[in-house]
Amino acid sequence: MLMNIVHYLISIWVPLVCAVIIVAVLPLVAGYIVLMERKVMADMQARLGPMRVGPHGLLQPIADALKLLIKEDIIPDEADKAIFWVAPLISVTAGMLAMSALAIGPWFQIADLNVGLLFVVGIGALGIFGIVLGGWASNSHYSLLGALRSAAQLVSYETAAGMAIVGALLLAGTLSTREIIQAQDDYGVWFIFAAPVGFFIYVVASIAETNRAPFDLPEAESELVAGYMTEYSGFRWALYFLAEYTNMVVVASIATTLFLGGWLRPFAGMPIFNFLDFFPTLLMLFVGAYCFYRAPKQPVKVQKMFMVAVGLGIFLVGAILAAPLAPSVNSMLPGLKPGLHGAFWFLLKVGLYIYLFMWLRFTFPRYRFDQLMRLGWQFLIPLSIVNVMGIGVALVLHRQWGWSHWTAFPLTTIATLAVAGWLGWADDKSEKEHPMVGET
Amino acid sequence: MADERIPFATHAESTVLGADEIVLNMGPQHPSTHGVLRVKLRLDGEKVIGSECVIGYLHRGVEKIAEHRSYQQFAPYVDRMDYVAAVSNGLGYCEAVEKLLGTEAPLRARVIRVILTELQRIASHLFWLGTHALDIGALTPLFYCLREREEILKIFEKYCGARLTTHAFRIGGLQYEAYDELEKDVERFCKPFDKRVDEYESLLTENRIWVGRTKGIGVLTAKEAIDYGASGPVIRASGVKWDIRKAMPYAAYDLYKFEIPTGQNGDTYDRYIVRLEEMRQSRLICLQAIENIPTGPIMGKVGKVLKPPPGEVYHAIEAPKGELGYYIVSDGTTQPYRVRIRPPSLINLEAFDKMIRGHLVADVVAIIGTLDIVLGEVDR
Amino acid sequence: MMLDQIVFYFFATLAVISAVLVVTRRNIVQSAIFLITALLATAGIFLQLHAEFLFIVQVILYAGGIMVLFVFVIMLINLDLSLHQVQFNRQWWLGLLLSLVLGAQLTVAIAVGRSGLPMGEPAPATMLEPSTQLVGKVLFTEYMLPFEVASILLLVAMIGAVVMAKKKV
Amino acid sequence: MANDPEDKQPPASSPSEPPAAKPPAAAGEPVAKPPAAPVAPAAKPPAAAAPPKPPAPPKEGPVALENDLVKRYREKFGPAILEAWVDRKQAILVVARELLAEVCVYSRDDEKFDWLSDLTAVDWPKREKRFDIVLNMYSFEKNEKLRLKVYAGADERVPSVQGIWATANWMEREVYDMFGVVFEGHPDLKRILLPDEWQGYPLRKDYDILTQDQAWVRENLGIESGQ
Repeated sequence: MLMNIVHYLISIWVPLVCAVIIVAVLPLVAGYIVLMERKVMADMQARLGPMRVGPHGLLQPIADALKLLIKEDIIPDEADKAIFWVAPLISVTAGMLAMSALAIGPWFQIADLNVGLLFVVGIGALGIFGIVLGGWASNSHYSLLGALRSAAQLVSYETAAGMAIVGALLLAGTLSTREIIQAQDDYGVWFIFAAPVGFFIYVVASIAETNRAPFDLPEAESELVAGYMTEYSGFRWALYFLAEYTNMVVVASIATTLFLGGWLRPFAGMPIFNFLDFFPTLLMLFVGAYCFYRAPKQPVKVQKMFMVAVGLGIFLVGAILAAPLAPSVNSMLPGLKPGLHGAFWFLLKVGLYIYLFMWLRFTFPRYRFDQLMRLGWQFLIPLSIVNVMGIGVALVLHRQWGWSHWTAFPLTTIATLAVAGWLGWADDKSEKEHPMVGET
Repeated sequence: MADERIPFATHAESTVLGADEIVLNMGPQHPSTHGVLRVKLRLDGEKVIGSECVIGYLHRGVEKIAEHRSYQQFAPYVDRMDYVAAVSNGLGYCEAVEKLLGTEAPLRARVIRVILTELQRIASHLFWLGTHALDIGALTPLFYCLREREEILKIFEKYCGARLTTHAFRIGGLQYEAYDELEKDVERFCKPFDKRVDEYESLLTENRIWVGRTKGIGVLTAKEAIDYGASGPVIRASGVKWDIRKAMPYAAYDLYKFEIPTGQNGDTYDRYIVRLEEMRQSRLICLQAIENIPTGPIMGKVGKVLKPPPGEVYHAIEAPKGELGYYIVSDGTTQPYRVRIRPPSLINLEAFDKMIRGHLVADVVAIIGTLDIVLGEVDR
Repeated sequence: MMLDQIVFYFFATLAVISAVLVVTRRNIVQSAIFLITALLATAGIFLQLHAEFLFIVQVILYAGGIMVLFVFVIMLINLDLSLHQVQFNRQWWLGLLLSLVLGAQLTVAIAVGRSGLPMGEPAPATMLEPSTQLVGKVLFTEYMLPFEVASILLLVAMIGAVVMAKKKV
Repeated sequence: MANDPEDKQPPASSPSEPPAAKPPAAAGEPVAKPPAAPVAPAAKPPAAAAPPKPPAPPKEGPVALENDLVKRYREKFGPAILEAWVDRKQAILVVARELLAEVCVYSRDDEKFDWLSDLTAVDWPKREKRFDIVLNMYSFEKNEKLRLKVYAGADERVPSVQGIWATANWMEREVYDMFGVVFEGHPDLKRILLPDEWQGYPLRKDYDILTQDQAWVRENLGIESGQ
């Protein structure tokens, strides 16, 4: 009797609770990603970044959110009001819906769909409507141009991302996120090492898909002022911004699940690396200590206390992460360790992936639209197809002909890289013969 | 139901795709037009078919004011034209009036003038590099460049109290004696500056995206550059080896050794390389100059009231943007009869329409950046 | 089971309403949006029947692929011209008559044929096991030939489109 | 240094004659002034100190700049070269208005002055031919500068050199904008700095510094320009 009630509860309520958490926490997480981005950008540009709101700018996201809520929400008069209102909603819902199939930790997953990854990619694709309709509804040249560009860019890079995912799915053999990570656990090696070219293509395609860094053409500040977001202001603009950062988290989680072994601890299988289990608590202790070190240096008394509070909070999280390590606790709640540590590792990998996004954003100038499309169609998509074939061949070699892991996969990776080199060279040669730009 | 059936709208100019030709207005208020320049772009889809520059939003009538001011009074106005390189504007004007008077500044003054003008050239090029890279999307170089530029502005501030519109020179020489640690400050700036320029190069020069966005963009052949009267880095990038500091040395430039960097095919990438190299050369000039700043008076024998004999003179110097010329006509009174200022930014901008034909909107922004125009000088 | 009923009727009505709205809207972009909602509603019904693969194919194919093309084309061609031209011509009553006749035929066919049609008992929704692997296996084993023919057909279509576009640009 | 009245007069007093008097070097000094001018005595540079003599009789300035450059021009164009003199070591040629285009083509092709650095105008309201159109050009090969001048009346049309040097396009538009000099053969001669409907030409001497086109300002900016 007790069990089926628990079963019933789990089947109905846990997904609901997870969904609520995601919808509530994501805007906050997006806000803090923005803060992290501004701090990292500042650090790379020999300056400090936001320091004024709260100690080290920690309250900046809350201030931003408040500002955006209060700011006036202008709708251009001839704009198509209904579509103008709906467009940002489509983008945000697409982003958040895509989070549902992803598993933050072994416990924390809204719905383990059989078509998990396909669902995430498919729903993510709906985000295009939000951008395209937004550009169309604001009824101005700049927004229209931005909307057209982003539609073309998203459609073409989705193909490349899709094929890169197919490459990894061949290895996993299943679409459900939980089973993919299980497959990586069984293999003992993450798919990034088995299909590195696939990972590289996915990184590039995912940057293009979230309109970021070298590919942020649609809202290229200098030419189209702000692309499709030009006419939006106040909270509606914040929705678009939230959609972009949600997409970034979604894309990072897909990459983590597929290539970086989801919630698996690095070297999960090997016992000699068990000391890595202490890494989460150590990291938390270090960050907490840093907060305490910085606390007295804050100018205002309130900020001092706030810094101390933050330090305590991080220590608390460290303690929670340490709990499953204690043998006594472990015996009582066996599931605690994978749940907590799994979530930590997953979020750590997602964070590093997003840091990679930021890093690229601050070092690279922006691609021109035709270069972007040429890179997409003439380099990435053919390469991803070749990559899928390569992995297929490797699998056949491994399974049918009994070649060992270490020979089959590196061989095909090298073959794929050779093709990539040839494609790049052919691409440069064709660019020289008849450049896209020149006298018409 | 109003049955108003209208004939299919006549297209102004049906283009390749048949879609209407869009006239995109990069208005005076635009993040990347380096001031109040308005460009009416005629686009076919993304490609630029033609353009028309509308200028004059910052026109203050400097030349009219000159006719109602005495020679010394007009000197500060000159700083407000190309506000990014005020020191070299001042140098041009003071030397032109000295030529009109037939006198010359003493050697010590001329050497200090060269040092400050070369520092100003580095500062102007740094400002250009930062904003140009920002227009093309690289966010980081801007802050590195401004960090260095800050050092130079500190030196100006120590010397004459102002950072931007310095009015550092007077007709006939200098107003202020060089402050004692001028040599040390300039040396502290110039010594590591070479490595700083390597930092910018490491960020941009081999960067595939940067090369992709600048090579072959906005090409100006040598013949076209001469025909369009381009000057400064724009003409040197097209392969014309000509620098007024070498061709017709003024101030104390003939005392120092430096090369003139030139490019081959006159595209945005070459102009970028030429300006980077010019920064290195200016650093060399500064280092040579501060080794021995000659002693002696800093002000020539020029009276309080300047009444140059009637006549006219055209004196041109190598400003960071190009040849900055002053054509001054005097009628013997204390006020110039006519002052005509040849604005290098305006003349370089003339080649803009030819350079952007066939390019995309993203390149228009890059080409405006590479011409290094300042609207204060374009509109006067 | 109550929950299933509610969800089904919600999606069904949503699909029907948006389908009607697609036809009646004057602004073409709005009708495109309603078409998308209609497609997503049918996808919802697939999901509700645990046919996850069909659900995601419907979403990706129709909403993510074809409709993006529709919206893209709508944007490219200059729309405010067609708004001025008269949308409705005068033969709408002929259209109404025809649709009534069609409706009548359909109802008669269902009423008469109910006994004759080999409709088995509808399988209970929960019993179906995950369908993706099944679809995959069947597609590449039993129905190999039609799969190849279809893919060649698509290839020909794509190449045709490229050739036609090439002439234009 | 008393404000020498006679000094004031010459430009105004010789309306009929070409303003040969205006060039100060009329004092007949030898052409090549010592390059490193000796430190000029207090406030009275010797070279040009001598008050210009009454308008010099001969047509071209006494400092007949007779180097080979001017000779070649004379052979080519004869009477069209009205004057030639040196002012502050810079060669100046005055050319007849009608033949400006031919002289410029000759200067660019044969004399290798391939770079037009500047084209501007000076307004002498008292003179009969009111405007000086001044062209400064530079030769890369010979590393030399030359200044061509043309005298144009208030409503005379000056041939455009835009065909010879493309750079002249905007400079001529600016001279038209500021002085009202119409250039014959200019592709789109319209105002470059001021708004198109602006009335009046600001850089003319009779256009006072305080005047504004009241109508345009009131209509476009909607303010009573409280000057």
